[in-house]
Formats: sequence, C-alpha cells, structure tokens
Amino acid sequence: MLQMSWLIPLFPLLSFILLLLFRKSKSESTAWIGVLLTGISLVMSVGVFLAVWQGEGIKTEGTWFQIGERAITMGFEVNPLNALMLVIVSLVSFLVHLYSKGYMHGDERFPVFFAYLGLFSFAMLGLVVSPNLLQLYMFWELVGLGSFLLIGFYYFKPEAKAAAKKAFVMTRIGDVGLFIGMVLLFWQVGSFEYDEIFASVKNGDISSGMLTLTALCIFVGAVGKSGQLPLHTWLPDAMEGPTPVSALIHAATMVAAGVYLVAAMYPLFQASEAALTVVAVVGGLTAIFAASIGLMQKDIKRVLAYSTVSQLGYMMLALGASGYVAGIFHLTTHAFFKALLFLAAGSVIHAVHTQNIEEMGGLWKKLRITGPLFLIGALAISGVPLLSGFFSKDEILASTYADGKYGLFWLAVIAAFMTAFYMFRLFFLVFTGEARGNEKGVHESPSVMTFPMIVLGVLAVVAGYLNTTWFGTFLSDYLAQGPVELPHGDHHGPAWIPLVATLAAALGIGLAYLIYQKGTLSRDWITRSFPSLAEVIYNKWYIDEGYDQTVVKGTRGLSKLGVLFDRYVVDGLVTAVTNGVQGLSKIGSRLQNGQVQSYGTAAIFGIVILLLIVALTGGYFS
Amino acid sequence: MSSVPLTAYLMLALILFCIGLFGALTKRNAVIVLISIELMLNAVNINLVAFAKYSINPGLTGQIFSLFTITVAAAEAAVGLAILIALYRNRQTVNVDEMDTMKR
Amino acid sequence: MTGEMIAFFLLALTAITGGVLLINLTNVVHMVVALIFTFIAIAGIYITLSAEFVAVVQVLIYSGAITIIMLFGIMLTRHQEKEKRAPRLKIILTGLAIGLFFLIMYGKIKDLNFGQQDVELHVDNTKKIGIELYSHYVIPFELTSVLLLVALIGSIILAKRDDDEKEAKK
Amino acid sequence: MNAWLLSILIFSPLLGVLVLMFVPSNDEKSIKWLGVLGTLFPLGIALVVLSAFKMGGEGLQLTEKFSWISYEVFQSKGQVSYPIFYEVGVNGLSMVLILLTAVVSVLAAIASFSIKQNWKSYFILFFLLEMGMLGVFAAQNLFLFFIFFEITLIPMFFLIGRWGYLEKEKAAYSFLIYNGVGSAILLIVFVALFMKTGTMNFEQLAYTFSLPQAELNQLFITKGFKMGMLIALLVAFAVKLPVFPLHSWMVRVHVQAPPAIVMIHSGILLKIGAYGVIVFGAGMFPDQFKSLAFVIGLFGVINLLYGAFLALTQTDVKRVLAYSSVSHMGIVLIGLAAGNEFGMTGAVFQVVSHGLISALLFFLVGALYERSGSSELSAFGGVAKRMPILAGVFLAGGLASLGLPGMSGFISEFMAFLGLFEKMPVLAAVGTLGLILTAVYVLRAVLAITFGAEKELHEARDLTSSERVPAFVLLAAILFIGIYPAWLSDMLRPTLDAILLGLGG
Repeated sequence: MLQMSWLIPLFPLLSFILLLLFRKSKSESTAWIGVLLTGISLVMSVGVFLAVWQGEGIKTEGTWFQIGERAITMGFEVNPLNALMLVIVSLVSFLVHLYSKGYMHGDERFPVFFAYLGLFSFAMLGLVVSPNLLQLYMFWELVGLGSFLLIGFYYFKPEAKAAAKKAFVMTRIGDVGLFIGMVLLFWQVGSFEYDEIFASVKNGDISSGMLTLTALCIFVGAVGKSGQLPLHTWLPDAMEGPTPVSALIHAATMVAAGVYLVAAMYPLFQASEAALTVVAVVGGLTAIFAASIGLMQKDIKRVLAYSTVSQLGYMMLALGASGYVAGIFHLTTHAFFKALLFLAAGSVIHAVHTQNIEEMGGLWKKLRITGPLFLIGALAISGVPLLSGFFSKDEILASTYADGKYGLFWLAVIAAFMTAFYMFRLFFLVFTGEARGNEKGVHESPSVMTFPMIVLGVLAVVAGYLNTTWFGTFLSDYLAQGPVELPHGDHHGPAWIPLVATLAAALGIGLAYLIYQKGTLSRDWITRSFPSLAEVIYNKWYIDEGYDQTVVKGTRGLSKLGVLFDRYVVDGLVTAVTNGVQGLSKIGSRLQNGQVQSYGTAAIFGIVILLLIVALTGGYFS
Repeated sequence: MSSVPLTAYLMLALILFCIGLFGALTKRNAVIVLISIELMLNAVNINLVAFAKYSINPGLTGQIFSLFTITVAAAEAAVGLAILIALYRNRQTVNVDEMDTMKR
Repeated sequence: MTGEMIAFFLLALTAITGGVLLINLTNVVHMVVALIFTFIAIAGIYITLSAEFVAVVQVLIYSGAITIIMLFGIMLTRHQEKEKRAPRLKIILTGLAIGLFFLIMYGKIKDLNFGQQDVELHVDNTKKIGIELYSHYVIPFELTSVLLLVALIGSIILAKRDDDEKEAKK
Repeated sequence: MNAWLLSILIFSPLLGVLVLMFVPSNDEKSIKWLGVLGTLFPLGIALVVLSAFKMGGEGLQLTEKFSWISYEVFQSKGQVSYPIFYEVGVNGLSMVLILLTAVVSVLAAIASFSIKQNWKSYFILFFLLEMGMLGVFAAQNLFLFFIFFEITLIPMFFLIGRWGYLEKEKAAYSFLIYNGVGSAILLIVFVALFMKTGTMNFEQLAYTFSLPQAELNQLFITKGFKMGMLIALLVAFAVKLPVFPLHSWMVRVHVQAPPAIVMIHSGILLKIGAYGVIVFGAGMFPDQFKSLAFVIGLFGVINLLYGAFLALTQTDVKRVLAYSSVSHMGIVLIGLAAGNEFGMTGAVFQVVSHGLISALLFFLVGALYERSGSSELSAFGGVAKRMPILAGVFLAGGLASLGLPGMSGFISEFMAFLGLFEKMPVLAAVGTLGLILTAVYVLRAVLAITFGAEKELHEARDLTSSERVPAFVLLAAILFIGIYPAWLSDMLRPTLDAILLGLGG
C-alpha cells in the first residue's frame, strides 16, 4: 500500500486533465469523474493512514536533475504527520467534490470548476507527500495557483478578479520568505531534504543566528499562506470564490498548509527559542485580532473567514508554545467543523441567494438539515464540551499555559469568548427570529449537498476523541512515531483550564443569546458605547486601507517615478547624445560648403595629424 | 669633393611644394590653382631627380620617372584647362569659390 | 664654397622668389610670368643634379608649353585681372596646416644623408635615358603616348563649343 | 555526411530563399506555406544534428574547419601570418540555442500568417535572419561570429521598418543605432584580440588568456588589457541583452515590430547577448569576470527590479511584456554573477525559458491585436468568455513568466537565485522583491485582458487551428522543461563545467 502512495496525488491530476478535455461538455455527469478519482485518492489515503498507524513509513526519492555535483531530488514520503494530512485533505476534497455537484448545478463552466478542484487537490496532496523543501515549495506555489483559479472562477466579476489577484500576490509575498529561508538553509546544509536539515540542526552545524533567520523566513511563508497577521487580508476577500472552494481551500486545507509547514519543519523551530516565540506571538495576536473583526461583519462568509484566520492563529499559537500535538489536533478538528460550517453556509446561500446576514433569519424551520448541522459546527468551534473543538482548544490553552506564556493564554481565552459570541450571533441572526429578506421558495438543498455535511457533522462531533485525557491520547502517541521529537510530553496544565474555556464559551453564547435572540440587550449597545472603536473594528482595523495607502500607493508611485525616469533620464540621455551628434554634424555640414579648397585644407589637416603621430611615436608598425 | 648635400635639394623641394600647396588651397582663380598644382609636381620632380643622384641605389630610374611625371602633368594641364573653359562657358566664372555645385 | 654650391643657391633663390611672387602678386598674368622664373630655375637645379635631359624637357614643357597654355587660359576666360584675396581665416588655417606640415617634414629630412652619390650620372645622360626608355620602360612609354592621345582628344571635346546645345537653344 | 552537417544547417534557410525566388510575389498562399516549409527544413536538419550530437560529450562536436582568409604582416619581429578560418562546431550550450532558434523560427513563420503585404520579401528577409541566428550560435571564431551577428541586424532592420506598426521607422532606426554601436565596440574588441594573439578561434583565445601572466607579457597582454577587453565586451552585449540603461531601443522594438518578429527578437536575438557574455566574458576572461561579479549582479538586480517596476503601470500590454523582458534578462545576469554551477545553469535555463515564454506571449498578443486592432489594456476585458483557449494559454504563459513551478520559468529563477544566495545573499534578498513584483504586473496585465466584464472586440473568435500549433507547441515546451529539466541540464553540463573550471567555482 505504501509503495503506491505516490499515486494519491496523481488521481486528482488525472481528473484535472480529463475534465479540461471535456471542458465543453454540457453534461453535469462530468462531475462524477472528479468525484470518482478523488474518491480513489481518499480510499488510498485511508489505507496509507492505517498502515502508518501500524507504525510503518516510507520514503522514496530519485534524482530529478543534476547540477554539477549536486542532485536535486524528487520523491514522496509518508510519515505520521503527512499521512494524517493526506486523509484530511482527500476526505474534505472528496466531500467538497460531491457537494459541488449540487452547488454548481447550472453553471456553464461546470466541468472547468471540477478541473480546477482536481488541480488544487493534486497540488495539496503533492505538498503533503513532499519529502523535501524544494518539492514542498513547488507544490506550495501550485496550491496557490489552484486557489487563485478557484477564487477567480467567476472571472467576469470585478471583485473576484481583484480578490484572486490579491490572494496570489499576498501569498506570493509569503512565498518569497519561504524561498529565501529554503535557499539559505540549502547553503547551510547542502540539501533540501528534511532529514538532512534536521540532522544538521541537531548536530549544531548551523549558527543560532542563522537558525532563527531561516526559521523566521520559513514562518513568513506560513504567515502568507495561513492568513496570519499582517498578511491576512487576502483570506476574507477570497470568499468571492464559490462557497465549496472556501470550504475546501480557505478553511480546511490550503490555509492549514502554513500550519503544516511549521509542523513539518518543527525541529528547526524548536532549535530557536526566538523563532518559536515569534510564532506564538503572531498566532496569538492573529487569533484575537481576527476574532474582533469577526464580531461585526455582515457577510456570512466573511464572518467565517475571519473565524478561520482566528482559528489558524490558535494553531500557530499552539505550535509556538511547544504544543505540537495540540496544533495538529486543532488543525484536524478545525478542518472538519470549519468545512462543515462553510458547506452549511453554502447551503444557506444556495437557498436564499444572498450572503448578507441582515437579510436572513428564521431559516431553522425551512432548512431542517442545514440548521442543526450549522449548530453542531458552531458549538464545536465555540468549544462547547464533548464536541471536537472543546478538546483541541483546551489543549492549546493548556500548552500555552504550560509554556509560561500567560499573556498569550489570556488573549486566547478572550478570543475563545469572542469566537463563541460571533458564531452564535451568526447562528441566531440566520436561523432564528423573523425572516428579514425575501424567503419565498426557500428549500433544503439536494441530498448530494447534505450528505457531505452530515459526514462532516459526525466528524465534527467525534474527531475530538482522537486525543483526550479521558479515553487516551491516540493522536500524540501516533504523532510520536514521526521524525519530530515531541516537546515535553505532558501538557495537561491545571484542571481549571477546561473550566475557564467552557466558561468563556458559555459567556459568549449567552451574550449572543441575550442580544440577538432575546433582545434583552440592545443590538447597538456596544456600538453606541464605543463608537470610534466600533468604527475601527467594523472597518477591519483599516488594514486594507493602510496597505492601500502605504504599500500599494508606494509601489505605484515608485513605478510612476520609474516611468518618468525612463522617459526623461534614460531617454533624455539618449536624446542628449543624439542631439549632440546632430549638433556636431550641423557644424560638420557647415564645413561641407561644396568648395574643394576647404576639403583640401581639411585633408591637409588630416595628413598633418597622421604625420604627427608617425613622427612622435616612430610609427606603429616599426 | 664637397658638394651640395641631399638635404638642400629636399629642402628646396619642400619649400616649393608648400608654396604650391598654399597657392592651390587659397587662390581663387582656377588657372592659378592649376598652375600651383604644376608647381607641386615640379617640387616632387626635384625630389625624384635628387634621389636619382643621392641614394642607396643611385641610377637613372628617378630621372625617367620624372619624365613620365612631366608628361602626365602636361596632359593634366591640358585637360584641366579644357574643363575650365567648358565651365567658364557655362557659368561665366573661373572663381573657385563659386564652383560649389557639390553642395547644391 | 664651390661653384656648384653658388650655382645651387642662386637657382634655389630664384625658384623660391618666383614661388613667393606667385603667392603675393595680384595680377594674374604677372603671377604666371613669375612662375616661369621658377620653372627655369628648376631646370637649372636639374643640371646641377646631372640630369641634363630632364632639364631640357623641363624648359621645353613647363617654361614653354604649360605656361603658354595657362596664359591662353587666362586670356580665354576674360575676367577681372586682379585676383581677390581669400578670406583671412582661410589663409590662416591653411597656413597653419602647411606650416605644421613643413615643420614635420623638415624634422624628418634635415639629417637625411645616404652618403653615396652617383658620379657617372652625367656621362652620356641622354643616350642612357634613351636606351632605358626603349628597352626597360617601353611599355609605360607607349602607355604614356596613349595617355597623351586621350588627353588631346578629351581636351578638344571638352573645350569644343557644344553646337547641338546651341542650336537646341535657338 | 556528418562532416558537413553544421554548414548545411546554417545555410539551409537559403533553400527557402531560392525557392521563393520562383514564386510570383502576389501568390500569398503559397508564399506563406513555403515560408513555413522553409523553416521546417532547418528544423529537420537541426533535429538530425541533435541526433548526431553526443549528449554529455565533452568539448566541441561536429566541427568543421577550412582555411579561408590569410594575410601576412611584416613586423619588427618578422613576418607574422594571421590566418582566419571558417570554423563551426557545437557544444551543449550552442546546441540548445540552435534548437531554440529552429523551433521558434518555425512558430514565428506560422505567426507570420498575419502579415498583410509584401510576403515575398518578408520571408526572404526572414530566412536570412534565421541563417544569421543559426550561424551566430555555431560559429567558433570571432570573425565568423561577427559576420553572422551583422547578418542578423540587417534583415531585422527591414523587418521592423517595413512591417511594423505606426512608429516602425523610428523603432527600426533606434534598433540599428544601438546595435550598431554595440557591434562597433564588438568589432574593436575582436580586432584588438586578433592583433594581440593572432588567432580568432574561441578555444585558442581562451587557452591563450589562461596562460600565466609571465608568458602573456611577451604578447604584450597585460591585466589591464584583459579587463578593458572584458568591460568592452560586456558593454557591447549589454546593449543586446539589454541591460539598464541601454534598454529603451528594445522596448521600442517590442512595441512596434510585427508580433512574429518580436517572437524572434525576444526569443532569440536578445539571447545572443547572454550567449556572448557566457562564451566571451566568462569563457575567456574568467578571473576578470569574477572580480566584476558584484557589478554584474548589481546590474542584474537593477534590471530585474527596474523592469518590474516599470511594467507595473504600463497601459499597453506590449510595453508590459517589453519591460518584463528587461526584468527577466536581469535574472540571466544574476545567474551569471553567481558564477557557480547553479547560477550558470540558471542563466542558461532562463535564456531558453524566456525565449519560449516571451515567444508565446508575444504570439498571443499578436493574435489579440489582430482581433481588436489594439494592444491597450483598457481595450480588453473578459476575453475568457468568448475565447477561452486564448485566455487560458495567455494565463498559462503569464504564470510561466512569473515563475510558477512546473513551468520552465521557475527552474531558471530558482537556480539563478539559489546561485546568487551563495555568493551575495543580501543582494539576492533584495532581488527576490522582483519575484513579488513580477507576480503583480503579470497578473495585472493578464487579468485585465482575460478577466472582468466583457468588452466588444471587432472579431471575437478563439484561436484558429493554425494559431493553436505555435501556442500549444510553446506551452508544451515550457511545461516539458519545467517538469523534466534534466534533459536540458544534462546537455549543458559539460560546456558549463568547462566554463566553471575557468571561473574556479
């Protein structure tokens, strides 16, 4: 089974190629090509996962090309971490394929959409099985391409165009960081292989300054991909893509690639205390910052997008606080419940054809399947006990606390409170109360869409039991087989931490209930009390505007300056030279007065000069 | 026997050549220009004849060469004058500085 | 100071004086006449160089033929006899160039001496030249005659009044 | 057969000229098809040459040498003879470039179907141009190189000046003047080298200059002389490449020349500059080249960033692509400046890759121009709707240009930067800014054309089947090199190893 694991990414690639060939087909049964091929990938991934669970692993590499003495290799590797990722990615991808069959019904570029999904799945799975940094980087970029294509799927919408461009460019900024880190590491280690990098980290071949530098550069890549502060702005905009795409890429898989990257390179980070601290601080700040923006958004998908950013911040915080298992654990559970939430949101949008939550309401009765599933997702993400989010979030808090980062700990708790609040604000506004918009003809989505949601709903409930203090820490035992040495084993801090987390969640839910369901508290209570703060938060802390004013304007200004420089200085120089030549030739042409005697005089001057040279130098050839 | 040194002849030739050159380049009358050119040719002839007598391989060659030069010069003078007359008939002038058709 | 030297100096002086007069006179006819002196003096120089035949040819062709054609040329192209001077700048520039030329050449020739001279050159000079011309240089000699013929015909055609053109004008 | 193979290849385009002589000049259709056939013939021979070429073989292969011109000079040290031979040969580097030339020429000939007038003289000049390009890469001495180099200039001048767009004459003249100055410098250098060493052969020159300084002193070759020669060579090829601030002619040509010619120009002619720097610069004066490495790298980064910044705000897609060429040539310089195996390989990869990518992009821009009569970005929008294939290939070309993995541009960028990071990490880090800017301007241009609301074009048909051939062939080549670079790198390795041995890196 393991020997065949390199085939896993290739099935979606096949799907991509086949569907591009069928792109003109009007039949929507083409979707089954994609579904079937990703299904095969899923089955194989599960097989591989089970094999790895038994303690197996594999790594195969071959020379890709050779430069001088050095060979650049390509291959695949299966270890506990990426086997888990394989399952997550192929599962979500499979479910999203299935869901899209219903969601994209009637779109005229139906096969193209599935082709792009296939391309993305190929890239993401390829990223996961990469055995070295270079290969990872290549798939990393391809993943970005898939994301770009899918965000820009509605190419005729200007917003989609802008969002696709922004996503590509912002993540590219991060990618360049990763690129620099990778190249610097190469010259330190002489290889892109994870194993060799870790070996030289362990042997102390790399100076500590260089370690920190490379780790931070690589982290910049993760920041870009995972939408961490300050490169997060593309992720909410990416919601211009079709909703299944948001579920697949911008909730469960691609954005988690940043977290995966940090996890995969964990020994490097472990070697540098400074780098870990930076990771934790960026993660913690992102968590609370994004959560605060999520409080006031009106677009259902944007709320979820900020929630994603915030949860990714949690994962980074966990990794930065030496909570390796906690980070991966949260990545897993988050993949399920966030995908569920997005798919449910998609189902809602599919039903009411708007994304503005102000125009929804009272959908609980009409969407009998979507509603409860959304509720499960909301409960899970809020960290309500016994659902998956509770366990993973608890572990993150515990490891942060155990790592002695108390400030970040309390930040995370507040973020948890906010998460609970905005998720239930969303829930109450969408599903309860009166219908505020035109909700005639609203009906439940077809079963091809509800089935994936149900599967994810089940997983959102049970995934938490992968790693609990009550039943056993399966996940950490499993991950301990991997190449990463797990940091200080037991992370289970004081028993009051789960209580605090639960309390925060309960407070958030309760507050949302009071404001949006009961109406006990006025809705604009906060807005009125702190108008300027609310303004700032509503405008997403003016980050976009800030970038617009500084980076974008600056770049454009530089470019304009360059154009002027090109026109006036470079071309000006040329013009000056040509004018000079022209002036000289004007003088010269005055000499050409048509009188033979003047020419004769000039010729004599020439002869005199030549004779002078000969007389002074004694002749060149003598 | 102390005789006139070669240098003296060469100097004479040089002076005459320079005078001829000056005349050819500055005089405005075309006839004078032609005759200045003859003077330059003469200066060269002096050199040839002088080298025929004073040289590493003295001999008649220089003298014979100067004879040819004189012949060619005579032909040149004849043709030059013919051109001058044809030109005069067309333009009513023999002034060199009015002959600038190359420019026009 | 041998007689040869005195002769040389006198002849050289005459030649140079003729040249200088050519430059400085204003009347065109006078200029040509001044040059006759130069040509004759050069013939004398040839004699001091043991080249009697060349000297005779010089007198015949230059002093005789060429100067006379030039005078004819001046007469035929009737014009103001006074020669106007060229612009000062032109004279200065040309003078400068020629002066430099003179200096350089002077520097090169002032110490030139091959230390050898042919003492037999004047013996049977004309006879030897004749033999050489008709044996060794016969082909160039014949070519020269062709050249002269061509020059003759060419001059006539050039100088001939273009009758067709005249008639066309009428 | 093998003994004459290269000469047959070089002069094979002349067959096309010969055949075209007998075709009436108003028979548009047969002229165009003969044009394509006439370029297919050299391609076929190039493939034969490739099969005769031993992959990974050391040194020159398929050499031919005939004495041609010889003259003697009397010098104080006696009579010295200066022989000039007709000598051609290929090594890995020139083999790659010859193949590129043959392939791009065929595709450009197909793209020339859009030429509206004077087809006959167009194709005759086109063939002469191809002959010049093949000769430049096969020549093994300075004299022959220079002759073929000049042969490329003259047809190019007429091709730009007669078949270009509005300001074609101006573009043609600035092309001629800049390149004329460049080749004048080249000529001076070549003559000086010839006078000093008495040989024009590349290998002999390289050998002569590698002698110890004591022996060189007898030939009156000082270190200063070598340095001066190298700088003059670099300036001459910098015009061709082009390097900031000598790039303005190239932008003008790219905007004004007909698309098929720009494919050739951007695809191959610019590469002569890179080829020259590698063969003459790094190959003959390795020590001096190394001491100038920082300057070269600096100019590389300046080129990269300057081109990228200027491409950001251009409103004409051709100008965007022109400045993008400036930017991409910076990567060649970066690779060369690194002077290690990664950098060198990266530079050559970039030469090939940019040749393919820019040929593809200009071909598509030409196709777009034919459909809309404009190349302003604002004239387009939503092309993806009516012309999905064109839009898709355009997007793919753009992505290749910004260095997406799996396409050739990535390999070259990656290796060039990898090389530079070893030697000058700070400079390289500044240069990586260019990667971001490239993404920005490429996406800006590509998305402005293909995405967004649809705008009216006077003829909205997708790529025709004769247009698909060049587009798909180029795209396939880009992908092939991106996915299987070993083919190219194996071919190049012996040549580059020899150069690197001189560089001591």
